Amino acid sequence: GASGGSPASNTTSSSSSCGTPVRFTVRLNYVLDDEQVPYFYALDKGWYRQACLDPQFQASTGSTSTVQLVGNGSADMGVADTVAVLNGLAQGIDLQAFGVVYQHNPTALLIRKSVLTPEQQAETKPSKDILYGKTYGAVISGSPFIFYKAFVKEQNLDASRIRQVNISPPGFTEMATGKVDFIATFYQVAPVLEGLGVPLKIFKLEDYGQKAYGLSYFSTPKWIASHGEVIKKFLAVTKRAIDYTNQHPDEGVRTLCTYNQSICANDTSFKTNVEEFKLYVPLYPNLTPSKPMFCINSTTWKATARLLLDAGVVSSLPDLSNSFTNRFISGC
Amino acid sequence: MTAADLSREPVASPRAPAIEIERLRVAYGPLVALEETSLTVGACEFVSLLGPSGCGKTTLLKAVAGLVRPTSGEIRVMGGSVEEARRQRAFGLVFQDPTLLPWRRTEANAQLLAEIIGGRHWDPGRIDELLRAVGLKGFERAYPEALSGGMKQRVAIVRALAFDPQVLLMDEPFAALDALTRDRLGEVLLDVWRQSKPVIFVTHSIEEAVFLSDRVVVMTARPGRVLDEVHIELGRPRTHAMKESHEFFQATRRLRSLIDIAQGVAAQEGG
Amino acid sequence: MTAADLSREPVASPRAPAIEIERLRVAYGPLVALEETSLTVGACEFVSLLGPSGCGKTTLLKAVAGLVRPTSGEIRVMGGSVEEARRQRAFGLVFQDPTLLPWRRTEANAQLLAEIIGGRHWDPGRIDELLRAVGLKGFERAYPEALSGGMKQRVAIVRALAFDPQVLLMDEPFAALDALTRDRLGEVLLDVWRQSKPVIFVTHSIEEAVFLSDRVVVMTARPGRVLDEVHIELGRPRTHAMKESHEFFQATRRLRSLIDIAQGVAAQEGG
Amino acid sequence: MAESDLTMARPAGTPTTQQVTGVVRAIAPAVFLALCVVAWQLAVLLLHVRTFVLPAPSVIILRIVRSWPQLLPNTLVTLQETLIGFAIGSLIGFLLALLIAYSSLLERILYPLIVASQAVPKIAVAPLFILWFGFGIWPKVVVTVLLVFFPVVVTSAEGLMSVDPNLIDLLRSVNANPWQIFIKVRLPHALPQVLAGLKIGIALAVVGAVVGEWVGADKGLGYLILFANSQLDTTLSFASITLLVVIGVVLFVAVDAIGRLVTPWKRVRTLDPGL
Amino acid sequence: MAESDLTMARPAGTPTTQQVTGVVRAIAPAVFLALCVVAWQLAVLLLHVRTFVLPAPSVIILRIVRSWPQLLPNTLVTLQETLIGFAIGSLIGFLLALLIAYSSLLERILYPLIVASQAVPKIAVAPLFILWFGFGIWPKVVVTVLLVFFPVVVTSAEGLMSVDPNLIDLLRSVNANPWQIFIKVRLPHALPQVLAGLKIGIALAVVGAVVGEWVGADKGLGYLILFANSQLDTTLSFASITLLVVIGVVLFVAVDAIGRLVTPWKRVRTLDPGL
Ligand SMILES: Nc1ncnc2c1ncn2[C@@H]1O[C@H](COP(=O)(O)OP(=O)(O)OP(=O)(O)O)[C@@H](O)[C@H]1O
Ligand SMILES: Nc1ncnc2c1ncn2[C@@H]1O[C@H](COP(=O)(O)OP(=O)(O)OP(=O)(O)O)[C@@H](O)[C@H]1O
Ligand SMILES: [Mg+2]
Ligand SMILES: [Mg+2]
Repeated sequence: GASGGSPASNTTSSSSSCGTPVRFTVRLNYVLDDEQVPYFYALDKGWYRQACLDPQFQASTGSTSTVQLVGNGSADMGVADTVAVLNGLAQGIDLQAFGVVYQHNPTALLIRKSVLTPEQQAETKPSKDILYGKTYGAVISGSPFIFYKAFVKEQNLDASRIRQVNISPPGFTEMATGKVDFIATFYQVAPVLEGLGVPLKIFKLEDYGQKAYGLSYFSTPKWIASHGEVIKKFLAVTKRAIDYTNQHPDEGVRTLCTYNQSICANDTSFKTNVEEFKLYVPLYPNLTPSKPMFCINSTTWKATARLLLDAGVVSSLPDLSNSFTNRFISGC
Repeated sequence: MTAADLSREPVASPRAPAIEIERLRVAYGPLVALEETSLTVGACEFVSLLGPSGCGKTTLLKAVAGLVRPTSGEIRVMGGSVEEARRQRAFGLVFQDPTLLPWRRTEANAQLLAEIIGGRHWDPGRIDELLRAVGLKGFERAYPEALSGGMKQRVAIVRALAFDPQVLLMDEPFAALDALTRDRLGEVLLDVWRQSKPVIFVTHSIEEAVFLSDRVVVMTARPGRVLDEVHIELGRPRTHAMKESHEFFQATRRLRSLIDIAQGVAAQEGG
Repeated sequence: MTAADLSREPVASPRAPAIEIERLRVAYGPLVALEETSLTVGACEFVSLLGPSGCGKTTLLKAVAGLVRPTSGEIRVMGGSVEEARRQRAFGLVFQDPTLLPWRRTEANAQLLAEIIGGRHWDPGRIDELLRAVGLKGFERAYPEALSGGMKQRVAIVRALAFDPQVLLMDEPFAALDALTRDRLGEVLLDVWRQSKPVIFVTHSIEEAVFLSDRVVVMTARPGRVLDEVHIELGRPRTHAMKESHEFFQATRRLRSLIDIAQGVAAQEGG
Repeated sequence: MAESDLTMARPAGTPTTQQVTGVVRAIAPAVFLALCVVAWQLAVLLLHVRTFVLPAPSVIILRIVRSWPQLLPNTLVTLQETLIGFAIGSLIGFLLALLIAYSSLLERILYPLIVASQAVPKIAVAPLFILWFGFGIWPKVVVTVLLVFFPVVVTSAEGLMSVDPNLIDLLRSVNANPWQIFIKVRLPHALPQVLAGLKIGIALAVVGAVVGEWVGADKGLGYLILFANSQLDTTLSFASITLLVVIGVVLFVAVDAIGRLVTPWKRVRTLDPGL
Repeated sequence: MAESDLTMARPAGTPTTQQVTGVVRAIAPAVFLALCVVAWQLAVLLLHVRTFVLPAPSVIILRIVRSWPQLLPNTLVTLQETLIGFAIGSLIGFLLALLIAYSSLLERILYPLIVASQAVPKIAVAPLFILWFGFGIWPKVVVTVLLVFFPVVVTSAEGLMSVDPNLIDLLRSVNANPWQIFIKVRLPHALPQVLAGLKIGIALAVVGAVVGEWVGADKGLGYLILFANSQLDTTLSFASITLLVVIGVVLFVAVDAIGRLVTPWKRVRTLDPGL
């Protein structure tokens, strides 16, 4: 399936160096997309094999489901929104993060310019009360919804003056057809939406002081305890792949397609060019081979957890003491 | 509705033919049920049909009522087409099977056709009276399931008589009844008939046919054809005493021999 | 299977009672269909039941076959219970309605019960023979829908005779048939019977009852009761000439008057 | 399976056995349900199933009690959508069944479209629903209607088409118009099958309302489930599902009971060996 | 609705009108479908509907052709899930119908559970499916089974319970065992209604497979739809939906045709006015 390994025949020779590679499942945060190119890139290059790893990547229907399935042991490790991981923790699921993929808050409110006055459109950092009277298209199954609710709380906005309707992900069609005025989502998708002829004003929530992490790597403490080497090598190879993808974005699509033939019989299946991987680049802390990637900073970690409180998802913060570890990343 | 109401006045003189069947042929696929069948029934005539099982009596009745389409030949009812007659709600039909609606109780079943015709022909009193006359008093609220075979058949008879149709077509209506109930119902029937309408009455009982009819037609089988007919020269009203009369005896004997012939023909043709 | 096979040998002497009904009462809810009904049928006796429509003839037959549970009273068949007899597949039933399976063609319908009993009683040749005897040659491949009323009834008769049952229970089997077909089927029936098994035969035809039976039982209605019985003192085999005999005439006359009484009782009681 | 006793019971049994049987019948479903719940509870406890995977019934019931003020209004919303959708859906289904029953040409034309409407995953075309029907109750009703009408079409058409031709002939003999034939023969004859379709329809109506709420809603049990799932609040999710099940079963039983009421002549159960 | 002509046609009409009628019947659905597609195409063109909202049929068809190598394997996956789920689901449904038909106690016990199984939104309990059935074909099959079995239960139970008691009596008179009564009377009698249930079931099976794929899959048309939506590739989404519809309609027609084959005695269409 969406898992790696089989097509990489050109790399099998290198696997002989370590005997049988360790097989484990990695449940991703959503269906396959440009942002996941690096994993398949590493598979294709045989880097995981060389590290004696055999990760099976699984597409998912969302971070929440990933958290649940890793929590109950249906998958070994997961890639999910940090808020979802923390929420799982708060709901009593035994989880621990061992790396943050996106170091910055990727969430933005994308507002249709056509519902804004020319002055509002011109502002570089629009005043937040331009949201009043607008319709918010909420994808309530996704983390941006939590970011949005926390934002409303943090900024003391009057939620009753913003109409909220729930829409199915990704919500672009509802935007393009004018059914909703703004959505909360990763700002990387903005060009796609503008490509549909919807001029956007982008509110990056980080610009308004909302510090938070995006995706992180996590698993159960039990699995982590017995797979320290695996995790260490997985993170190292993945970092290498991300660096490489950044430098050779054009190879990405072919790679994705090699490993995911069910969705990808030809390169056009991925509508957006993998160039757009570059849009995710600002989310990565260090795209230089020499510096460590994925480090977890406890201040931002706590700030991310606070979002849950602000959004009203939990009534008290969970115990964060064992919620993450940096011990698999050298140099944090 | 108006047309139908008007048409209920007698449209023809008593002796004029009310039902004319000419060279009728009905085939069900390869099977020819009726061939070259001609029959005329006067406006106030009571005609019985006798004939071996499977000779096409039911088919003939259904063709007259417009429920089976003739393959060829013509049927005219009261001077018009079968369709017109049906549009005027001329036909009172009793099927060979009771054909009751399982979800209706006796009285509702008896009322079915009257309901459909509606207007002045709906007379609950009459239905009540008929139900009593055929001996179904006390079973008005029973579902068909709880009736005996003969009782069901009687409901079907009441249903056809209830709306006083212009033409009566009855397919072995008394087959499931004992001799005495038969007799009683025969009287009820003659009473309703009052020599005022054409009747085609299918039966297997020669005595019954002779006692009730003005004319008895004998059919042969495979394909069904009219073999011959016997005029019954008994006066009206018929009395049970007539059953002892010479005319009665003559007619039954003649019919018996005709039926022998009919069966013989069938046996020969059927191989 | 073995038990059933063994039991097919005659279990009682020809004169011993095969069916004993004692003080039978059957009530359908508040309606009492049969009351204080007692009847005994000898091992090789042919008994006909006459009685007004709705007097409980069908109910009686169904009670003997174990299809209706007596409210009180007892029924014994060949010395055992009704259940045992049924377990031995003793009963050959002809219902008042043909009760054919609409999805089976004539031959398959005729074969139904033989199929169920299986074993040595399945004889396609016999079914073919019987179908020919009742005049259904050529209609083996017809669905019931394409048969006339009398034809359906004949299929039902063949179905019951086909597996040579130990006891025959027949509910107005010839009602839908013309006189000659009736006669012919009566002969077929007597032929199958060969004075070898008990028969209860419900009919509305006095002549038929007298011609076929050793004894004719007359019932009255509401509640159903046995009124009286008439022993038919005609020899076997029966011939059509016997219909002209004095005994025949006597028996029919006696039965006619009994039926008059039965109806009278019914009329009085029914109010 | 003691077939030998079947249909014997027409002349009634003794009152006492009837009463006992009646009591057993009345409580059996409740007893069985209780057993299921106990088994579930024990399974969760003994197998140490985590709450976020499958909460124990006790936990769910406590949550229903505690969150009742939140659950009740949402339940009512879903109930309303279910009922409206069911009403419209069964009506449309029945009308389509009429068209199909009365014309084999229409049958051939309509059936492919009707089946196509079932094969389209409703959520996949959610944006169209919002575009066409907005955010109010209507998109939910439309989804419900789409789920409900189909079984009603199939079973009603089957019922309307299987009438004994002799009954039709009987009415045609007095020139009954199509409406009369319909109302006096076809409809009563088809009623048991129409009711089977409605029974399927009412169960699907609940699902329809939920699926409808997954798109463009801000209340209702479906919305609550979606919300609870996104919050990883499995207990709230199961509490909502429990209420959905209650709605579904109650409505089903109601439709079944109405069905029995309007077909009194069908009371005979020919298969029941008495218990 | 020219009822007056109904059932008249038993003795056959002239060959030529029959032939013409036959041709009209054969092509009418295709013609009507073509008209619908043309209307859709025109609506999209004239109303300037954007492709990402609702692609024109021409665009969808082109995409199907172009992406065939991608669509075909996914179609086969979904088809396989549909067929396996349908087979298992109808079998289970029929067996449950037997239990229900043979015992009113079981009916009372089972029906609430069966209805409950319908009211639970399958996607809401997706993690349980994955936990219990893993990631392979089985969770999809299970979801399909859950959707399919219900209509089969309801209609088959209805059919099995509505047998003419006289037919049962006939067989009981020769002490037929329950199996013989079942195979010779009940089953053939119930067949038309079982088939109605199967027709509903096969249409729902397609939806079941898609929903199952949404629970967790990495191939199949359902997954492709999910993927296409995430890519805002509405055309691919509609291409997949079109193939789903084709699967659904083809399977439905197949079930219908098999149904007609196994119930040859039901050929008479009493309602059809000839065209
Ligand atoms: N619907 C049908 N399809 C095909 N053949 C039929 C149909 N109805 C009747 N037949 C055939 O037509 C012939 C005449 O049947 P019909 O019912 O008219 O006989 P009948 O004289 O009424 O017999 P009976 O006295 O037994 O009722 C029979 O051979 C029968 O098999
Ligand atoms: N299933 C039933 N439920 C209720 N009452 C019934 C049922 N079957 C028969 N009856 C009643 O029992 C009485 C006797 O019916 P049965 O069928 O035995 O009469 P029958 O003698 O066979 O009459 P026929 O000669 O008309 O067939 C009738 O009054 C009838 O209404
Ligand atoms: Mg006839
Ligand atoms: Mg009777």
